[in-house]
Amino acid sequence: MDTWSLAAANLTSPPVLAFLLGLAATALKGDLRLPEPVYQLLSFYLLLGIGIKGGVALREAPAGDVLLPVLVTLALGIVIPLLAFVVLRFMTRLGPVDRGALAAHYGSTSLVTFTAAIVFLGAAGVSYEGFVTTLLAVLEVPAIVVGLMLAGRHAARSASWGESLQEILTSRSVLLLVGGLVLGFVTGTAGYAKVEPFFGGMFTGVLTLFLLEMGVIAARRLRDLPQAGFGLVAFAIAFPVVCGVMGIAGGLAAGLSTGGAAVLGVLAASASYIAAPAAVRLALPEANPGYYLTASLGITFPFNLIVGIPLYLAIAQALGG
Amino acid sequence: MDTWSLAAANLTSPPVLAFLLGLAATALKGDLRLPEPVYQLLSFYLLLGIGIKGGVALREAPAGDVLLPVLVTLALGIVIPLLAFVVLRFMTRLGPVDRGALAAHYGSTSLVTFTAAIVFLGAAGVSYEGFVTTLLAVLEVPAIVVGLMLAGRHAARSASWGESLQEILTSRSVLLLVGGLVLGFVTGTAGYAKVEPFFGGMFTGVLTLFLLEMGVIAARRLRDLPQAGFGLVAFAIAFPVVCGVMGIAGGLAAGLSTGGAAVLGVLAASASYIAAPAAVRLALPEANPGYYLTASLGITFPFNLIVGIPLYLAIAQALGG
Amino acid sequence: MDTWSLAAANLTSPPVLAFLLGLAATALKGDLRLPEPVYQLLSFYLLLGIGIKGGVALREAPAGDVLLPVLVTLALGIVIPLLAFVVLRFMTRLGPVDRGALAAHYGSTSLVTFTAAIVFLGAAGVSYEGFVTTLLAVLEVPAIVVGLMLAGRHAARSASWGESLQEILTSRSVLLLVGGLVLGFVTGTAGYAKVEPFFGGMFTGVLTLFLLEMGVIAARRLRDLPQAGFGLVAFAIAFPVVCGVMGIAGGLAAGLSTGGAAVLGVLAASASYIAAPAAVRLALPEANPGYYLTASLGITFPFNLIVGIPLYLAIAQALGG
Amino acid sequence: MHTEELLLVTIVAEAIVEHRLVRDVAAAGARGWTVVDARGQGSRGVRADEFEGSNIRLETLVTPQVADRILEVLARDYFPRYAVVAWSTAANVVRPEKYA
Amino acid sequence: MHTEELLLVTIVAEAIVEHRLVRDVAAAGARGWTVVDARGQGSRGVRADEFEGSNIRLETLVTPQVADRILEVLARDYFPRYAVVAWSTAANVVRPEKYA
Amino acid sequence: MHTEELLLVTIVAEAIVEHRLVRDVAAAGARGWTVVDARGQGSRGVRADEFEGSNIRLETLVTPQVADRILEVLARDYFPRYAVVAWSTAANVVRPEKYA
Ligand SMILES: Nc1ncnc2c1ncn2[C@@H]1O[C@H](COP(=O)(O)O)[C@@H](O)[C@H]1O
Ligand SMILES: Nc1ncnc2c1ncn2[C@@H]1O[C@H](COP(=O)(O)O)[C@@H](O)[C@H]1O
Ligand SMILES: Nc1ncnc2c1ncn2[C@@H]1O[C@H](COP(=O)(O)O)[C@@H](O)[C@H]1O
Ligand code: NA
Ligand code: NA
Ligand code: NA
Repeated sequence: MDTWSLAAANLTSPPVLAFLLGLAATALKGDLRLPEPVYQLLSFYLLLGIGIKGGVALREAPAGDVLLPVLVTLALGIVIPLLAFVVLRFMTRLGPVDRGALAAHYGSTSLVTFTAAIVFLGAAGVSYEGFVTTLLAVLEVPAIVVGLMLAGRHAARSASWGESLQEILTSRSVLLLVGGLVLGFVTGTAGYAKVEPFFGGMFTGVLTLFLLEMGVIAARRLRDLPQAGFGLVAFAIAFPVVCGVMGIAGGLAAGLSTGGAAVLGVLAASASYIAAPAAVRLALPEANPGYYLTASLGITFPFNLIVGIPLYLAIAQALGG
Repeated sequence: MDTWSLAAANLTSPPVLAFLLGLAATALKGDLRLPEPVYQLLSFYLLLGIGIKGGVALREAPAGDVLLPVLVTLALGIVIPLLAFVVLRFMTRLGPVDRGALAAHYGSTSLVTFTAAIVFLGAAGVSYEGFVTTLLAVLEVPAIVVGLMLAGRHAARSASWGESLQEILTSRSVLLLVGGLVLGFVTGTAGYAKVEPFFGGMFTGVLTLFLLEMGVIAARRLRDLPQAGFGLVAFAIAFPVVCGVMGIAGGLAAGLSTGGAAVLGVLAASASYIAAPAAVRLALPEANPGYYLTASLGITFPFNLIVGIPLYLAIAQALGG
Repeated sequence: MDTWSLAAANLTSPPVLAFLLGLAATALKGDLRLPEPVYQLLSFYLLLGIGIKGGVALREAPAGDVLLPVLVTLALGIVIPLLAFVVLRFMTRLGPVDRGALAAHYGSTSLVTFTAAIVFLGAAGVSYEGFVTTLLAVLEVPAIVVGLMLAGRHAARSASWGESLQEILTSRSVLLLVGGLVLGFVTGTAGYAKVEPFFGGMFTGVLTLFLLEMGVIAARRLRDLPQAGFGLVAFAIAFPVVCGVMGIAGGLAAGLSTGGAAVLGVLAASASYIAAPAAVRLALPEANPGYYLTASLGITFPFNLIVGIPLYLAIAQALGG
Repeated sequence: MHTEELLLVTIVAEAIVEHRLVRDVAAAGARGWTVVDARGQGSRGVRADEFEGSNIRLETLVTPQVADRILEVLARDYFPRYAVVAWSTAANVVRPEKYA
Repeated sequence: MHTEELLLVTIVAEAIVEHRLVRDVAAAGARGWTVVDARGQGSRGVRADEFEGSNIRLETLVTPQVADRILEVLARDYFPRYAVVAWSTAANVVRPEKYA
Repeated sequence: MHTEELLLVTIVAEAIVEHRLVRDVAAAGARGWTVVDARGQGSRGVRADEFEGSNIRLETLVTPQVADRILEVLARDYFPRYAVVAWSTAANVVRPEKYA
């Protein structure tokens, strides 16, 4: 498939359409928000399922193939927040605390964007290394720590570093993702077969439901857009593309396939909106959520979902193929 | 299959048995009510899933085949509430406000009855036009408006018409059904394939769980039966049959297949218990829920589920075949 | 498969690994508890699904094959709590009220242990009588009554016997299990086929999620371990093994297959932690939950899940084969 | 710690009116409110939407004047039509300027 | 707005006793009540049904006499056996006839 | 029935601080607390975790001294940083020794 038909296929896939439905319904003042416990069930399911499948795949992969991509991902997790912190200095008038908060978000990564990319590649028939979920887990935490450190020098810290770090490492998303990886690794293909109808067959459907909710939440975030200012909006679109290219290039250099490099591009380009906001809110309460949530959730997330995912694949194919 | 074996197959299907289980458990003073958030998840799933499947089918249907059934359905949505309003005048002693409220309920339609009919036809091997979900969406709203108008002349209105109409049109059930139709239409058969295990494979199972809950709720409603009075009980059984025949006849006249006409019969015969009660409670607080909920949920719903669905198919086969 | 590979297969199956993940996450002070409504949905699903599948199988079984195992199970439900009451007298210093409470728990049985055993046998390719679910239902209630009677002579009763008995018989778990059995029996194989993707295909996956939660809860219970004392810990491990052997021997004597006898062993060995705690808390508030919950949930449940299930199968194969 | 006395108005209502109630409470001058899902029983019993099943419990810290306005709106628009119950208690707050 | 003072009795209890508690509160003369799901911690800690996990929080507007009867029932049947806490506050209500 | 007057301190806060808040309330001397999930709106509005979406509502029966300590901690560590609102009301309790 060429780039345009890939983009069209992405745009008309049920998950992306559900996201748009959530946006549209909220714009019409309808309320399609699912109750909190249901939201938690869906995200629990997605995190654990992604982890398990990644673990099963990791077991099949030769250790040598995994090491280099992991190192590149770690490097991205340190370089991207630093870059964001500096770039934001020029693109916006935000102070160091807000810039550190944004750095934590853009350095970390988004489970749902990753998941949508996986579903997209599957539908497009592009193969990728199954252990990319390991890269997701690797990329989630370090950037948050870097971002908090960048901001922390300028903020009255409300909690000790140790406490904040422990909260990040034992947060639900990290535990489920890493726990799922271990579970999948230990149980292997044979064990996984028994839960495949649940964690595999239903996956795209659950993602569709979840993205409908994400559409509702993103629509609410967009109401804060005026507060964000033009510079931040530009950052929220341009910076992911830069990171995406870095991720793709790094992935190809580390020996990943075209599909695998595209996924690493998506990981690098996507901004966290679960782990990072919680950590930042606790450790940096002075940072304004009107900036970091609006940027990551209101702008970057829809951009990546609709435009970014096929774009990064096209770039990977151009660079790698 | 002849009528009796159809009726028996319906009665011993898991969804109907689950409904009876819910009734029985409540009669035994057991509590099988699921928590509110779970109830919302199940209805969210059913509405969206029905919508999506209808949209996929709509895309395959020639526009010419759809137009006439839609017009007939619209006509039913206006005629049935008017008829109900008049008939109730003779069968009961209710005032115009309560009759308007009932007209809104009986003119509108019931998602779960429709869904049970779809599952029943599938099991009985009777084919029907996939776009009947469009008819469900078309029938849901107009009758509520007509019913409110009929009652409104006699009631102190608590909210402006505009507000009430907007609340109906952006209600969760309308948004999910119409949104699902659009989503299914755009994504088409290829896109649907990926979410089929979720929205298709699990459908009858989820419906079974949902009907168990409906049994619990209907059983509670039946406790208000004495309040309803004999006339209303008679109405709640006889009127659906009349509407069912009207729907079947109209459907056959509009060129629907036997199965499709049976579904339109079910739609016409069924009474709303989600959209209509919410709208009526807000716009007509003077109307007594002890009448409209007991009739639609306590009597008509079980009647249609257990007796009506196979009956309307038998009538459609007699008239159409 | 020999015993060791069975044990290894059990230990590396997704449900058991999920349980260990829940334990580990809680030890790391992470919070993987799902919201209450989700927990209720999962247990609702498991109870109803187990019931339905059991009912479908019951219908296929010749009545003669079922009668004897049912009688043996009833006998176990009376003998085991009496035995526990006496044995606890020697192994611990607990008073009669606490011993009666424990008798109720160990005489009754655990749905999730049963379910894990079923999944385990399925994976190990060991066949068993489908109607064993009937035995689960038969074993659930009588022991609770016996336990309450044993304790009741020594306790200030807070509720009349009738009230307590009615609460047990109309409790959610009994209603869903028995209701599911009836539903499955009536609908039969043909009706079940339509809900199989939901109640069958997804079953192991849902069990996996549920066991993760059980791990979290068991870990919390283990914090009360010091309170329990050595005698109770020894009881919670040794007594199930004795009961397991009794169940297996009884099952073989009643004509069950090796697999069926292993399941009856699991039923006899497992301790209730849903029906019994609720009944005991209401009827015997003087009994200390720090004893009965810690023993049944903190010790016996993990023991059976990890060691007991393959052990009972090995014993059944040794005795029966 | 300097505190000032305000009124805490608590309203229990059928869930379906939440949206309107919040709007009317704000219009009466309340600067904030907290809502919790609830269930309950009273003299009226029948509830339109057995499905939503539930009530909501809204509480708002307000000045006595705003409390009076809220109770007037309730008496006029809600008590005759919906299952609604309300009461007020005296409450001491820090940062009283936040609520007036 | 004419209001009258009543007592608002609030009871926090382990979820398993909800059914009985509601029955006993009604028997003591309460004409209505509102229940909310809650969690919490106190001096007792251990809860029978870790599964239900939770407490409930019941509140009921009653006359002082009914409040006294409720507290007596609690003191006799609940405090010694279950994890239950209760308190009462003064509350002003419109439509006092609804509660007596 | 012998009762004694204590203070009921109610705190509404964004859900993300629950863990810390409970720890700090206990450290200030509270012997128990009850938490309920809530939603709401105030003057601040923006919430970090749109996902958790919600607030919590914590209430604790305490002596006046403990109430003062709690309010001081709130004023120092919470009001400047998080969306938190607090108030106290007088409450009568049976078994006062349970709370001091
Ligand atoms: N005396 C009361 N104390 C506390 N809550 C009450 C009381 N009476 C009614 N309620 C609540 O208000 C709702 C509506 O009451 P009603 O309009 O009397 O049916 C009930 O569902 C209860 O949640
Ligand atoms: N001082 C208190 N303030 C508020 N709620 C309390 C207090 N003490 C106990 N509770 C509640 O009452 C329940 C039972 O308390 P206890 O019997 O002390 O374990 C706890 O789980 C709390 O929800
Ligand atoms: N006047 C008020 N009455 C009751 N609750 C309030 C009030 N103001 C704020 N709240 C609650 O406190 C939370 C935080 O308020 P704020 O910091 O003003 O945004 C809100 O989400 C409400 O739940
Ligand atoms: Na990133
Ligand atoms: Na109709
Ligand atoms: Na047992």
